[in-house]
Amino acid sequence: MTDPGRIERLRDLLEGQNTLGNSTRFWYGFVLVVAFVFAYPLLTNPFVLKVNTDYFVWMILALSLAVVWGYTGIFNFGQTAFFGIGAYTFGIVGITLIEVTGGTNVAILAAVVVTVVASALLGYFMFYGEIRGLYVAILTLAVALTLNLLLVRTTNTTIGAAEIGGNNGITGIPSLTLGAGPFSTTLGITAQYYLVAVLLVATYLGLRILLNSYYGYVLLAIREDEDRTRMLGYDVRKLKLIAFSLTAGLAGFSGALHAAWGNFIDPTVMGLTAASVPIIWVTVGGRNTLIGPLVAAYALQSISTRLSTVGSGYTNIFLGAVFVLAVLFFPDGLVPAVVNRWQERTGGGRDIDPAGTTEAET
Amino acid sequence: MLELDEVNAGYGRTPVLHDISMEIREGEVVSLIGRNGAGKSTLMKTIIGLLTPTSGDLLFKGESIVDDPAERRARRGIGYVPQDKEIFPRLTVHENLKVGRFVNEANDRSLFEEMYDYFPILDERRNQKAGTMSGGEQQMLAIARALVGAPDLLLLDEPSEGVQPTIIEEISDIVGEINRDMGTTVFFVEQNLDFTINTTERCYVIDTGELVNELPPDELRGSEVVQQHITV
Amino acid sequence: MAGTNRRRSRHRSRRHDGGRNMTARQDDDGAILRTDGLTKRFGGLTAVDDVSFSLPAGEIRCLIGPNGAGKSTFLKLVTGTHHPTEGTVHFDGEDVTDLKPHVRVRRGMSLKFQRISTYRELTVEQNLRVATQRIHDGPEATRRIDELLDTIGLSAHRQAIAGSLSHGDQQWLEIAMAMATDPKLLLLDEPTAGMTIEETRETGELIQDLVEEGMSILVVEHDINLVRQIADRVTVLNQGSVLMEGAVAEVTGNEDVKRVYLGKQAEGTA
Amino acid sequence: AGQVGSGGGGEGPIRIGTLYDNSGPLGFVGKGKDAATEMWLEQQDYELLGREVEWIDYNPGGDNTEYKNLTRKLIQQDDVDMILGALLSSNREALRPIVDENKQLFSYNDWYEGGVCDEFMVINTTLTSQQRPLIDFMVENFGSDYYALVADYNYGRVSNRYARHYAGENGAEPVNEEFIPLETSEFGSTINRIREEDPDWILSLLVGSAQYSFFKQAESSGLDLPYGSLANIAGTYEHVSFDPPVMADTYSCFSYFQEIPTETNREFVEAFQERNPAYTKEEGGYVFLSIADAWNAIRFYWNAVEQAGTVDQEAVLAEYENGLEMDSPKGPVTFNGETHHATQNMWLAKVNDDHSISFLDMDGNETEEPIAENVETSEWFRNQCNLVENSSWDEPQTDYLTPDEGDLS
Amino acid sequence: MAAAEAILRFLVLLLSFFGTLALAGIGLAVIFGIMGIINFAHGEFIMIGAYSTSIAYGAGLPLAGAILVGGLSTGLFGLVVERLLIRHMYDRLIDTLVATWGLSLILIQVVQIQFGGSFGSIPIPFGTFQYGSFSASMYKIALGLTALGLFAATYAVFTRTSYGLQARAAMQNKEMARSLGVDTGRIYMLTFVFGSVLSGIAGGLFAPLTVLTPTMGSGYIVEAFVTVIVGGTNVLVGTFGAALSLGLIQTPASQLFGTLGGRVALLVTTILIIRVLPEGISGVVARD
Ligand SMILES: Nc1ncnc2c1ncn2[C@@H]1O[C@H](COP(=O)(O)OP(=O)(O)OP(=O)(O)O)[C@@H](O)[C@H]1O
Ligand SMILES: Nc1ncnc2c1ncn2[C@@H]1O[C@H](COP(=O)(O)OP(=O)(O)OP(=O)(O)O)[C@@H](O)[C@H]1O
Ligand SMILES: CC(C)C[C@H](N)C(=O)O
Ligand SMILES: [Mg+2]
Ligand SMILES: [Mg+2]
Repeated sequence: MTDPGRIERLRDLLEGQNTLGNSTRFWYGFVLVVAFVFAYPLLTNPFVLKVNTDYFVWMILALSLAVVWGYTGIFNFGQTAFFGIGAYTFGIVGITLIEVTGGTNVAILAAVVVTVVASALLGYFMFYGEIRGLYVAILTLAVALTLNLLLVRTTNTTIGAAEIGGNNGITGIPSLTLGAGPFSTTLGITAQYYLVAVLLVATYLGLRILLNSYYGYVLLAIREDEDRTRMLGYDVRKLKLIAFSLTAGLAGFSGALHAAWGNFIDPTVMGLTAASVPIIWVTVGGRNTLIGPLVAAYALQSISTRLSTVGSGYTNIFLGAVFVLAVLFFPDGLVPAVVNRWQERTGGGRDIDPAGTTEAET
Repeated sequence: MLELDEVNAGYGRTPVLHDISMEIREGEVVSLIGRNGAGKSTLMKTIIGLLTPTSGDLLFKGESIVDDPAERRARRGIGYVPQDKEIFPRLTVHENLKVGRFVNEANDRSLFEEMYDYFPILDERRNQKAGTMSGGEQQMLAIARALVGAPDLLLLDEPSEGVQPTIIEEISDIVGEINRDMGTTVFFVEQNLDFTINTTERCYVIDTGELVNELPPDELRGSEVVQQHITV
Repeated sequence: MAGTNRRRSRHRSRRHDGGRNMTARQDDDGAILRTDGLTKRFGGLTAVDDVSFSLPAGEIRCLIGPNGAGKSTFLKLVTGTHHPTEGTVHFDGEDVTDLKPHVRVRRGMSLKFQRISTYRELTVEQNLRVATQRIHDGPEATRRIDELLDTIGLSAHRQAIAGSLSHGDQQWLEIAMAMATDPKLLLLDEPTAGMTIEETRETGELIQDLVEEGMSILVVEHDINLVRQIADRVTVLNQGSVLMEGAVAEVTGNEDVKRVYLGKQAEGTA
Repeated sequence: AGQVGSGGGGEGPIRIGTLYDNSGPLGFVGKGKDAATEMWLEQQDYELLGREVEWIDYNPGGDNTEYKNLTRKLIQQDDVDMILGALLSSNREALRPIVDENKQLFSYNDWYEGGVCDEFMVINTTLTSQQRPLIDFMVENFGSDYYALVADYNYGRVSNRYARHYAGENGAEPVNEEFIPLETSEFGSTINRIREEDPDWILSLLVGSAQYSFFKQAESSGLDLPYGSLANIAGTYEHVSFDPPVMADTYSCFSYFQEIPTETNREFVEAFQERNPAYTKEEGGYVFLSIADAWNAIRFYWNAVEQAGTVDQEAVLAEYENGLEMDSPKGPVTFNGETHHATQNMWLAKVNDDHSISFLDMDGNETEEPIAENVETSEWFRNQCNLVENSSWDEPQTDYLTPDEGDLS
Repeated sequence: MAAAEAILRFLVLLLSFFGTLALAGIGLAVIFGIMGIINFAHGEFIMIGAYSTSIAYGAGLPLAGAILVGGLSTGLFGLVVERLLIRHMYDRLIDTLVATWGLSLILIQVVQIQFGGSFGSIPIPFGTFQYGSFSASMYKIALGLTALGLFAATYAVFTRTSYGLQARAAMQNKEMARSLGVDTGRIYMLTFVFGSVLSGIAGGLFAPLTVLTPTMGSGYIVEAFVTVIVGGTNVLVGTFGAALSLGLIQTPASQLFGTLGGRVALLVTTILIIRVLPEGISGVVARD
């Protein structure tokens, strides 16, 4: 097949101290999981595929928060504001242009561009004003809540061809439609599933490369100590701004996918509850990893769907208990805990566990 | 006053101290030397109770204190000045001293003024936030804070670090004084040989987590033991 | 393992310039660093008071003075962490008074803090990589890290979490991080606090080597033996102002300096 | 019913799905609705057309994405014959595209601002346009200057538009319209402003428990004006949860109140409270509008299936469109096939000083009769929406129409 | 006369906005300030205070007594939560945030199951305050004054008592405080209970004004966070200052632009204050 050198070089890009999962065994597992994901449509019904597609979209959102918060230390409590901005932009542009261009490519692009610009403005305001820590959290949350308040009162407002619809949201958002004009195809449930799955895998791998590169180290350094990092000659404010806007763009991208998935978006995605959900994924999964938030997002979303089919009033008691127990017993996140236990049992592979990140502390 | 019996301790699963046994008698001034990472600070933390030994026993005034948490050991009469000073940055100088007195509220002899006499700079800056004091000023504050509690045993982790030479001499004098006047037993870690020689009666040498020797201070300089365990 | 035997490399640090031109542009008077009338007030307290100071390129200068004299504050003014109330800072022939810290660092100054401020949660290697990758990349960076680790004798602790190192080892790591940016001017705030005599002497040698390779160095120290070992000249700060400046012997012989600072240490033991 | 009406083959049980929130801010509404549904099903022994009825009861918890997922699951996995559910309009709008795409019959039955014109939706509840008698009554009896307090979201805003229009037809006008965000519970400045404007009466479109604090705060700052409410009492029983006289002098017009003095209603209330003691007065409960609407909704479906003799959805819908009629706790209700909404009686309730309820006629006299009988949806809506003529199972109309300013005249 | 009325109206409104923000924030401020823990179930602590006040009131206690009961039972509840949960998560800001979020979900649902959608209410006492054509709820004025009193008392506790000094020391450096004989475990427990009592009292004070529902806490939580964080590092002084300045903005804004205007103004002001004072309000008062 390919020469082993190339695989090694690829692994060098993907692996490093900054991400979990650097063993050959990990990659076998990874390939296995991906293979299963791709074979899944053969094994199940459209409903399950459809639901899973949305989980994948949420997982991309989880990744974006993992990078900006877990790795860079910017406690963005308003990541769903960007998710929402992406979704709304996609809805507005999509509805307006679908008749004209026949596709949603422009809408996706617009969603990303608008979120990046919006977040860059906010980021400039924050980071060049030396706002840090919890202040960033409250500020971003305030932005999300303000957007929510304003969107709720957009009854009978139209932008382009789209009715913004107040708290009822925008309905009739087009599904993902690739191509243009007469050559466009609207993706069916299965095609959408595959596309989103590919995007998810690509995002994950892409972020791994990023985190193990030059920038990954700087991001970590910023998380650990901004002033120190500045004294090593890095322009911390600029780097934070970049990290903030790029991950916001990723969140906006996932928002666009979500809007296309449900043909619908409403302001609740910018409310307090929605804003805390990604925080919970990242915390429960393991803040300093990518794989943790991924697993947690998938698990918690599917648990909550499953619970709602029980139809009883005990849903939130159970969900609440899951959160409490998870952080009580796995202080560094579920995934790092499992990995550590696993490594203890088997003695690890090529994995570079940062000398017991988890147990040496305190 | 203090007895250690085969104490083992470490961080997480990393053992640092191996079978440490030693004794400090009432009224003594004892020091501990060893190179970086030998385990000196770890030993201090184990005595005050910030680390729990994996095995072994600690006796203070004849009673076992291994199961006591740090705060109880402090209330039994152990004072501690850590290596990183660890002053409370957002409390004022005076408030820092007040915190140091909770251990011994029963003792009505207030030592505040004495401390202010020892360290006039603290007197001048009573209401400055401790975090904005200079490195050396913080060190003085940390020592004063431990002393206002009138401990029976004082643990000092590198008290001369970052302190100007004249004040090192003063600290050395103060240690002598409290030992003489208040009968305080002192156990300290120090790299500054002059300080050690001037101040102590006995000196333990630690290497790689093991106590390897015990010397009278005047043998320190040029001693072979020191050559072997301190210099590389 | 705690305190395993290790030897700091005697062949240390063949510098890698990363293509950077190391010949410092000097001021008219040949100074790499010059301050004029530098003053910093905190409320009513004048921590640094009208300090005009000049450091010729290639020199090791020690800055001594009583606790609270304003030494650390002076360094922070030089690096831009604090903005002066009055006065200017010239570095490498240019006025840098209004430049941000990171820009000054990029122009070639580097600081080791008095308070240890390694990245406590990251490994030793990650610490060094962050420090050096701005100058060196790829395999070059790894080589530089190896070298630095060798220099400070922490090769065996490459994967250790920095916060779990002993105090002294963290000091070494700090020094290595300051070196890792290949600065023209290295500012060290009490680099040997908490080190044994032997380690202090080694640090001194390291500093001397660095100067031979073209760096200029300003060291704040309380260890007068180290000062004797390395200093070309000494500046004494007292209550924010320069008390005197001169060769080591001159300074240690001065009665004022003895009185406010040195005490019996003036006789010397080295 | 991925394939049209596949559940109607006569094999296996009939499957009915409900999507009423059991948790979240409207959890109490959904629980009441589930209780009504369960009471009916038990009374029928879970049997319809001689077949077993399987009830699939999910809890979307107020989350619109969950509403979507569960609707899909009900249709695609559970293969239900009928779905009843959704509380807020936004819940309904979230799931409506899925219902339409899959041609799934769906009953929406919580009071709302009106406007759904959708082949697959059948609706039996009070619409704002049906509450018109309240506006007429208030203007006639109290005066033409009113102050509108409006919950700031679709229901409030659209309903307010109707109210303003009807008031205008009576020559009345709001002196101010204040849109209030949903979680607001602090009304000091609002009360000040009302006092400045000095209106004859207050139009309440306040929604959600936070906003109900208004009434208490108004009471304690000495504001003493009659309230005409389009959103309180029937659905949220403030006259039970507040001690008198906070709600005294509130006028509310709905198709249902627990106090409706008919035999059918008394029996219904008794039966319901016996099964569910939490809804008795002693427990601070009330058999509120949403419960009665859920009850009517499942009964409408039952009737339609029995008349169709099958659960085939197209056939069942045809029965709805034929104009089902039945007696109910509300009194007689008729299903209007063209609009897919119910035609029903409206009652005007006055909250007395002791918080008891009296029903009034247009002149303000006490009565045992509704204030208006057989009330249709608005004329404007009937002009827009004729699902019999303009829509069919295969070429359905699926709209949600909100009137703009001026549309109503 | 008219001017006097306008001023009075402004002041009374300010007092009630201030009172609401300050009361909503005070319990959170104590717990966050001393323990560095964000209690996301804070709103539900307020809710518990309101419910227990209402129960006590229903059992025949006078309102003041009932509010005290509300405070104490919330304190007791806080004690249980601290022992079972919080104790294991000191120094883990984010984890406590998630755990208390979970706790909040549980509490809302349990109360809903236990007491249903809404709960008996307490009439607003004290009647009406009248001046010229202006009238206001006496109780709201009392509420604002009580908030001032609670702040003064809490401030005194933290600056004048030895518990307060120990608590502040423990907050800044737990290990060192322990080494100096401060029983940090006990201090934390007391602090959490103290904060819970304050939240409970706040809930009790709010109870007559609002409708008691399981989700009522969510109406206070955002305000509480905003107030506390805008306050800055010196939490008590900061929260007080933040409540006052946010109230000062919200009062004219809601007067001029309506309630929504007031809320948007609150959030926007928050954003601006943080931008101008990245260390929060107390950064100006007590620089450190
Ligand atoms: N928090 C910690 N976690 C893990 N290992 C630690 C931790 N603190 C110290 N160690 C390790 O324990 C050993 C002893 O450290 P200690 O701080 O006691 O040394 P020391 O003798 O005081 O040295 P120094 O003179 O540099 O202060 C060192 O190898 C160090 O790496
Ligand atoms: N932010 C600040 N606010 C108020 N005073 C300050 C501040 N920073 C420093 N000071 C004061 O300025 C003086 C100089 O401090 P500096 O840290 O520069 O001293 P130093 O010479 O480095 O002393 P040391 O040798 O003890 O480290 C000290 O008295 C200190 O208390
Ligand atoms: C309070 C709600 C139950 C009201 C109504 N169903 C709406 O759509 O908003
Ligand atoms: Mg040490
Ligand atoms: Mg200094």
